[in-house]
Amino acid sequence: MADLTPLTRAAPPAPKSPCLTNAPTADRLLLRGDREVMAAAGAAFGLTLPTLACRAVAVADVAALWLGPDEELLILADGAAPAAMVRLANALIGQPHSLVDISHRQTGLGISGPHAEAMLAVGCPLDLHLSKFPIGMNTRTVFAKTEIVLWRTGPDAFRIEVWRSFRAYVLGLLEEASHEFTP
Amino acid sequence: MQPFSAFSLFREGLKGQKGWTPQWRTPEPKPAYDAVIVGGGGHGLGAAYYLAKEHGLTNIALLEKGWIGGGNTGRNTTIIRSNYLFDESAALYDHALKLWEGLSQTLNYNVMFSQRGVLMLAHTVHDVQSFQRHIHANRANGVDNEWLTPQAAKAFCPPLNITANIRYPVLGGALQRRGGTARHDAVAWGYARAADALGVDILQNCEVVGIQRDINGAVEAVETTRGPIRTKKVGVSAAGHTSVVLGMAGVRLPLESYPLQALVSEPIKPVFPCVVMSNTVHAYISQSDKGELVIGAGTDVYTSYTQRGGLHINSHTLDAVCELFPQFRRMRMLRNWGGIVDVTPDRSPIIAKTPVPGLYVNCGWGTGGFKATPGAAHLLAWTMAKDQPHPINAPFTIERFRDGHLIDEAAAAAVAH
Amino acid sequence: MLLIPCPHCGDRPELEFVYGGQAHIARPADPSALSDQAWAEYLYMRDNPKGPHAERWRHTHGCGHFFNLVRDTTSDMILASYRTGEPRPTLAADPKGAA
Amino acid sequence: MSAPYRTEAGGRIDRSRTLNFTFDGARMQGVQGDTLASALLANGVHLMGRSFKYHRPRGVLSAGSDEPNALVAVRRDDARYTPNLRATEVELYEGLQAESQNRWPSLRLDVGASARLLAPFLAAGFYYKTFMWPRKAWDRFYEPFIRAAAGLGKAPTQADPDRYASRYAHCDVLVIGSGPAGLAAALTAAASGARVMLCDEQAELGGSLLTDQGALIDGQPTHAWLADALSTLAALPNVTLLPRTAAFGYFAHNLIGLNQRLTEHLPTAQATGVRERMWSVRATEVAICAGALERPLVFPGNDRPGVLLAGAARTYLNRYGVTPGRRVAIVAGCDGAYRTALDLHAAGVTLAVIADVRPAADGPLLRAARAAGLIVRAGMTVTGTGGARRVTSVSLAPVRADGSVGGVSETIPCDAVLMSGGYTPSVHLFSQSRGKVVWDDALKTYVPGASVERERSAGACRGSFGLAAALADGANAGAEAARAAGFDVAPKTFAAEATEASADSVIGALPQPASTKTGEAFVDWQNDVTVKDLHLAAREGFRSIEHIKRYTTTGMATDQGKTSNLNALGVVSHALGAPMAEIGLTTFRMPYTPVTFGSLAGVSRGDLFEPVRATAIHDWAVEHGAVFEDVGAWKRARYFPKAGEDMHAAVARECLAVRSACGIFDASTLGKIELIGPDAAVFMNRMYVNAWTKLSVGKCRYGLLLGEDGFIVDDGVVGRIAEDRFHITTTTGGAARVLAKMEDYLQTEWPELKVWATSTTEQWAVIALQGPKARLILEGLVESVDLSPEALPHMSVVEARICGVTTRLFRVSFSGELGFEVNVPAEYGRAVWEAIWAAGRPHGLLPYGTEAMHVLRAEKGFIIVGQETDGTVTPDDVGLGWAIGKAKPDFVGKRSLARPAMSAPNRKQLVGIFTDDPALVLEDGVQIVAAPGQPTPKRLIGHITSSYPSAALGRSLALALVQGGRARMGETLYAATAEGDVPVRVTAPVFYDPDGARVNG
Repeated sequence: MADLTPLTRAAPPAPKSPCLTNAPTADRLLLRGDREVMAAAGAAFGLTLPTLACRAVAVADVAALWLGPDEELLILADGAAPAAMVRLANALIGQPHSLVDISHRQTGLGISGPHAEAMLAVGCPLDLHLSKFPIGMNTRTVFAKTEIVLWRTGPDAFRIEVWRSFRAYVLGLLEEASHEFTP
Repeated sequence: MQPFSAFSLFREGLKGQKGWTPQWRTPEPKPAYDAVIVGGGGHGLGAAYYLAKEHGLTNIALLEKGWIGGGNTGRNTTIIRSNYLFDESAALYDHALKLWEGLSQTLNYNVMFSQRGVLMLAHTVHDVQSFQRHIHANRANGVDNEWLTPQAAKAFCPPLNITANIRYPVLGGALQRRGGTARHDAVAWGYARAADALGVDILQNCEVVGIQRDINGAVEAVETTRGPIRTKKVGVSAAGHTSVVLGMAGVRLPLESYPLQALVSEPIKPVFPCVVMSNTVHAYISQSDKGELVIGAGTDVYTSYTQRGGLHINSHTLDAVCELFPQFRRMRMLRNWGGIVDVTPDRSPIIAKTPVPGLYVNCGWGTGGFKATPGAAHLLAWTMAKDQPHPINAPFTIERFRDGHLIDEAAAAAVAH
Repeated sequence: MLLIPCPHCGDRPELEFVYGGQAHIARPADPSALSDQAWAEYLYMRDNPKGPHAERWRHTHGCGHFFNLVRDTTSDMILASYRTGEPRPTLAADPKGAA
Repeated sequence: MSAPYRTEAGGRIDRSRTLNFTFDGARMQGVQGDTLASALLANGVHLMGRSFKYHRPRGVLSAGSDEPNALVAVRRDDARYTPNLRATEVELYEGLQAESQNRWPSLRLDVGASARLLAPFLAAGFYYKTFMWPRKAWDRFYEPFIRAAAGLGKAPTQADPDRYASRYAHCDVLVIGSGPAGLAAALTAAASGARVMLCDEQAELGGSLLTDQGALIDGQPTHAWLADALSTLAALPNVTLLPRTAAFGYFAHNLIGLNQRLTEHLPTAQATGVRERMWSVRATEVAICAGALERPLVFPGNDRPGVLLAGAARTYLNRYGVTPGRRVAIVAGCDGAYRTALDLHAAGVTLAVIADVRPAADGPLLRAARAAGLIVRAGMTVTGTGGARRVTSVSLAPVRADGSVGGVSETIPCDAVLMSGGYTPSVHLFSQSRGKVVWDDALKTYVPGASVERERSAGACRGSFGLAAALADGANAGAEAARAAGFDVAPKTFAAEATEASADSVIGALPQPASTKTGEAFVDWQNDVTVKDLHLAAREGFRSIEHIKRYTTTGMATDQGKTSNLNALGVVSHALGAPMAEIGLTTFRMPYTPVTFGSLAGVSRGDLFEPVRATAIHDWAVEHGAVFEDVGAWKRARYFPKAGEDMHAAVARECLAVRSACGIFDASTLGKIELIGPDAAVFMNRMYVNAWTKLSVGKCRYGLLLGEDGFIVDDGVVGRIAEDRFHITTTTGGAARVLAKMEDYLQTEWPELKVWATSTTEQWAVIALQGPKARLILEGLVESVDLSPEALPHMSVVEARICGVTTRLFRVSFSGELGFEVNVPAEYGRAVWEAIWAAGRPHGLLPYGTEAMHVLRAEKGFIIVGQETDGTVTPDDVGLGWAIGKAKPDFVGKRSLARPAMSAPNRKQLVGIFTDDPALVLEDGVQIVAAPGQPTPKRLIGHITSSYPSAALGRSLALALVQGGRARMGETLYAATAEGDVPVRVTAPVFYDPDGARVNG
């Protein structure tokens, strides 16, 4: 009989550049549904899910990111997804919706420091000036030849969510970009 | 027609080049013609030429809204090949290739057809399988196409990077030695000069603005910016603008027009002996007689008549070129331009009668029209003269979209699994 | 690279979008009732106009939603942006609009 | 030894920093701040290049990016060799090695110059008229000869090791050009708080202010004002200054491409960073302040080294402290030439003559010249120049009132001829923005007309010549741009005191006596296009300026006609007898100046060329020696060779392991979609050909997806997880396409359906276990689930736990053997894989790759989309008609299946193929014919889609699509191989275990 003790999640090695970090291991849920669904789901977590386009709301251990008019990404603590799914399912009884555990679909990267904007501008075609992409703004966008979710968490800090097989590419580009800023 | 030859050039050289006469006339439109060709690119000029040369029609007008050869004829990367997969396509493009092989002599105009070989690179197992299918089909159809190992490909094209440490290493290539390039302007001018000599009126700055039909629905005249012209046969060969022209006769076509870009580098001494195409990484490159690297870029994703594409399209083309030829990274883009390509759902052309009697169309060549120039012109002329298609273009109807007889070269090459 | 106004997200670079061809071509409710010709019209025939063109785009790498643009294909200038399901707006520069 | 033509003082150079460089191996010295051209001129070297066609000796003509002649290669090492650089743009650095081009054996003695003797026969377009006989000689003789003569520099021979970068940027106002107009625009816009970017192609910002002396702005000398303005701008946080940055392209919706040179000016040891950076700038508003280009004059011998533009000479003098000669002749076609005359005079250079080609020139600058004691002769023309590799004289003759040239030419000795026909507004970027240029009769030039994009031109590039006009125009443009971008702007004014020039100028060829040969009056220097060539084109009936350009190649050299376009237009206008406004301009195409391929490609190289997608189990496969193949962006393990094994041996071993024991396969790349909602089954019914309503929870079905055209686009197993939840799998390459297609239908056709599709491709690692021992291996690892055939029959799915983690466990088979697919969250993938691997090894478990997977499925006749199908194949063609839900009124693609061609009797159908020779493995794609020995073109009735040696069968097998194939069972057909037609037998496309017993374990 094989060892059945629960396995731990594999984590990628830390990035080389000091501007880059692995986000803490997290669980993620993708919720699709109409406005009522979002309202009820928010209530279940004691927060108001963002209805404004491209905005994120974060409380203690839950962040809700607006991805589309009927799509929210919930980022939770590692291991919190199963209980959250139950809680949401109970809160959304009778309301058509879709709730999918995508904890392992993507990984988080932190990018911070005075060159964060410029490093992202290597592959991200959005205007990341603080006046145009304020703290709390998030959106799906492109990063060179792949897709990311970009979320500004501070004046000089962003979080990237990227599908796991594209992580190496995003990281590679950011590290390449960091050569422009380190003499 | 004033003959072109080494002797005439020498004689004129002694006379200060003063004895040359116009290569074609600049006539005024006549009120009526036996046939009218709309579109003064290579396809249209060639059709006018073949109508006059092979079908005895001499009272022909060719209408061009701008200047002849100014559309896709003068805006492409001049790749010529015929190693297509399906029997219908191979027959069509090889018909053109055979005409290319004698075109300079036929027209007494050096179109600089250079059979330098077209090498198509395989980068994936799927590519290899697909190319082998092409090679086998081509051989059985009598079209040359051969498999090269990476080493043989490198021997044929020395600048090629066949190392394993690139994102999509070269696994081999399919070579059509009869393929090559030609001088695009010369094709238009050569056909124009030869057609003019046979009596064809080439009317530039003459845009078609309407097509008139008689009570039976048949074509009876075209309206142009230089006045009405009566005719019972109209052949439209207007590339990206075909939908617009055919729309004047109420004919809808399965076409969409997209911007396609190309670019050249600054000229350098000979370094690139052939044509290389890579559909997987999207690189298309050759070197012109002038020394410029000629590079085909991709189409933009949206329909447009602007003859302009996006900057990112160029970036994506050149990153591919630089992967395959990393020593060209320091070369510089000298000139970029855009054309408008008309694309059908199955990426194969239409050379056919239309539902309107007397109205014929040659369109839908997408990014591949230049290579077909003499063949398409020859077949359009045939179809117009005989009011029925030649066996080679018989499958390339509009009705194939209704009946499902598609000739889908693009899908056949698509990647999946 | 165009700058495309997404009805949900505002002006965004073309790289985030996927083009979806001519707009307002609804899939027939009962395809089996159509003649081959009518079905081919739906599948393949396109206006391909030189001028204002109502067309579908999807903000694939953004909010994920389809919407429509009216764009002048002679200049690539965008004349209107509106949500899927809404009619083509009436515009002075676009004689084919709602009217 | 100091350079002989360097002035005593002045210029924006640092005379204290001597720089050593070589040109064609000759050692010379320049100073910091020099360009290669200014350093060569300082050393008395005018001969810098050879022309393209006739290999004529050429000197530098200009001082900027418009230079057609002085093209050089710069070598740092073999891999850092850059051809075709303009000496006028190459900034000097210590140790710079430059070479001239297009000459052999040397620049002074060029054998290719013998082409000049043939010049009478090599007129424009000569190659269209000859080299046609014999036919074969073109490829073999003529063309190689022409090619060897053409081209300019040599391509680098080694991979470029330098880094390139790219960056997106955004601003409220982009100012292009940093001359007086650009600076005024930037200062005005920046003061409003707008985000301003200011770029200029030159090493120093300042444009014409770097050359201008003597004028005052706001009471300050220009140089002082410039320094103040730049320090003001540099101190503002909302301003980005970009010198050495060329705006090369204006794209739709105000996207402007900038190319920034970062290390080209540095000595090699310091040139280690990013070499060039391409900026894609999205500007809300643009102010184009691109200035104007000086026009040469067109007269015989105007290409002799030592003949250069007067304004360029002034730049060399005032900016670089270099004089072009010691005894200088000036040929003026505009007032600007007098500025050069006055400055040279002040620098102590002898002015042999000032010949003004205008009949009645006057104005403050002329008067100043006369006042300085300079001899001005008006109403003259130049009939020729003397000298070989350097001009030694200029010949002048008077022009009569009727325009004819009279009298005897007078030859005046000189060592430089400085000419200026006037200035042509640089409308390139405006034109690229799709604005139409309009002819201005007063200015005799094209200027920007109405805007299309959100831009405005200011200063000389729209014909506002003169310092005061440029400053005022620039300030207006900056204010207007900032206002349009939504900022409050305080108007700014700049007071300028400068001697103004009139707009009077000269275009086209100077008048000549009838006897003068125009074959040496050059219009396009680099491409050797003369007045005579343009006349020939007109004589041969070319009317459109585009035709004339293409026939003569005027304007098509590496300067893209910057110096030649308007003169060519003038000559053509004269030849055709039509006003210039009617002839029109050729299109201005991007780039404004050449852009390095590497810069356009940016960081996209090697592993960053495109993402390399790897599964959670990838590293294990690497560690176990897998050979990978690229499938889309994924790396997939193709086979796992042991020492000494080739692919066939490894695949045979892997296949036998699956058939006899068990194999483990990484199927993680398969696309996965979670479909959820009360209408999930309805949606599945509409999308897929199959019927889904009756599929029970916990059961799976093979799903087939068509395009609306009726052809197969994707397939995969679909499991019903709950009434309202499906787990869909797709092909690896089709994952994104299928999801996009679903979204399209959901959002635009059936928005009323309550169902959502979410990609879970990367959520799950998928471990396939296939083989008779699969259950035995899994049983010990899976908790609380009965894996027995009764509890978990073939084509079912159950949620369970494996190794303590959640799994969706599928009982499916793509090999024909008993099979399971273990889906676990990806970050557990490798651990679970290793646990199964450890549990399975005692049972003979082996890893297998995609190649064995292909063989196994081919033995069972299972299709692979993209191999058996090619976008032209229907379900019935590949024997999958059974999958279609017959009772369904509609599904995507159904209507198309009813079209006549889809049921034609000669459609190709999937069959099995056995070669008569069991050892013969046909190549993929071999064509099938019914009768052997046909001549080409043969009648082809099908082709091999898959072909393998089968270890299980002990012989080769193949799948094929053959016309009417299902009615041909047992027939002998022929495979048209390269070696000849090989007999083959048509068989059913299931080769192994036709009854399907093994799948039940």
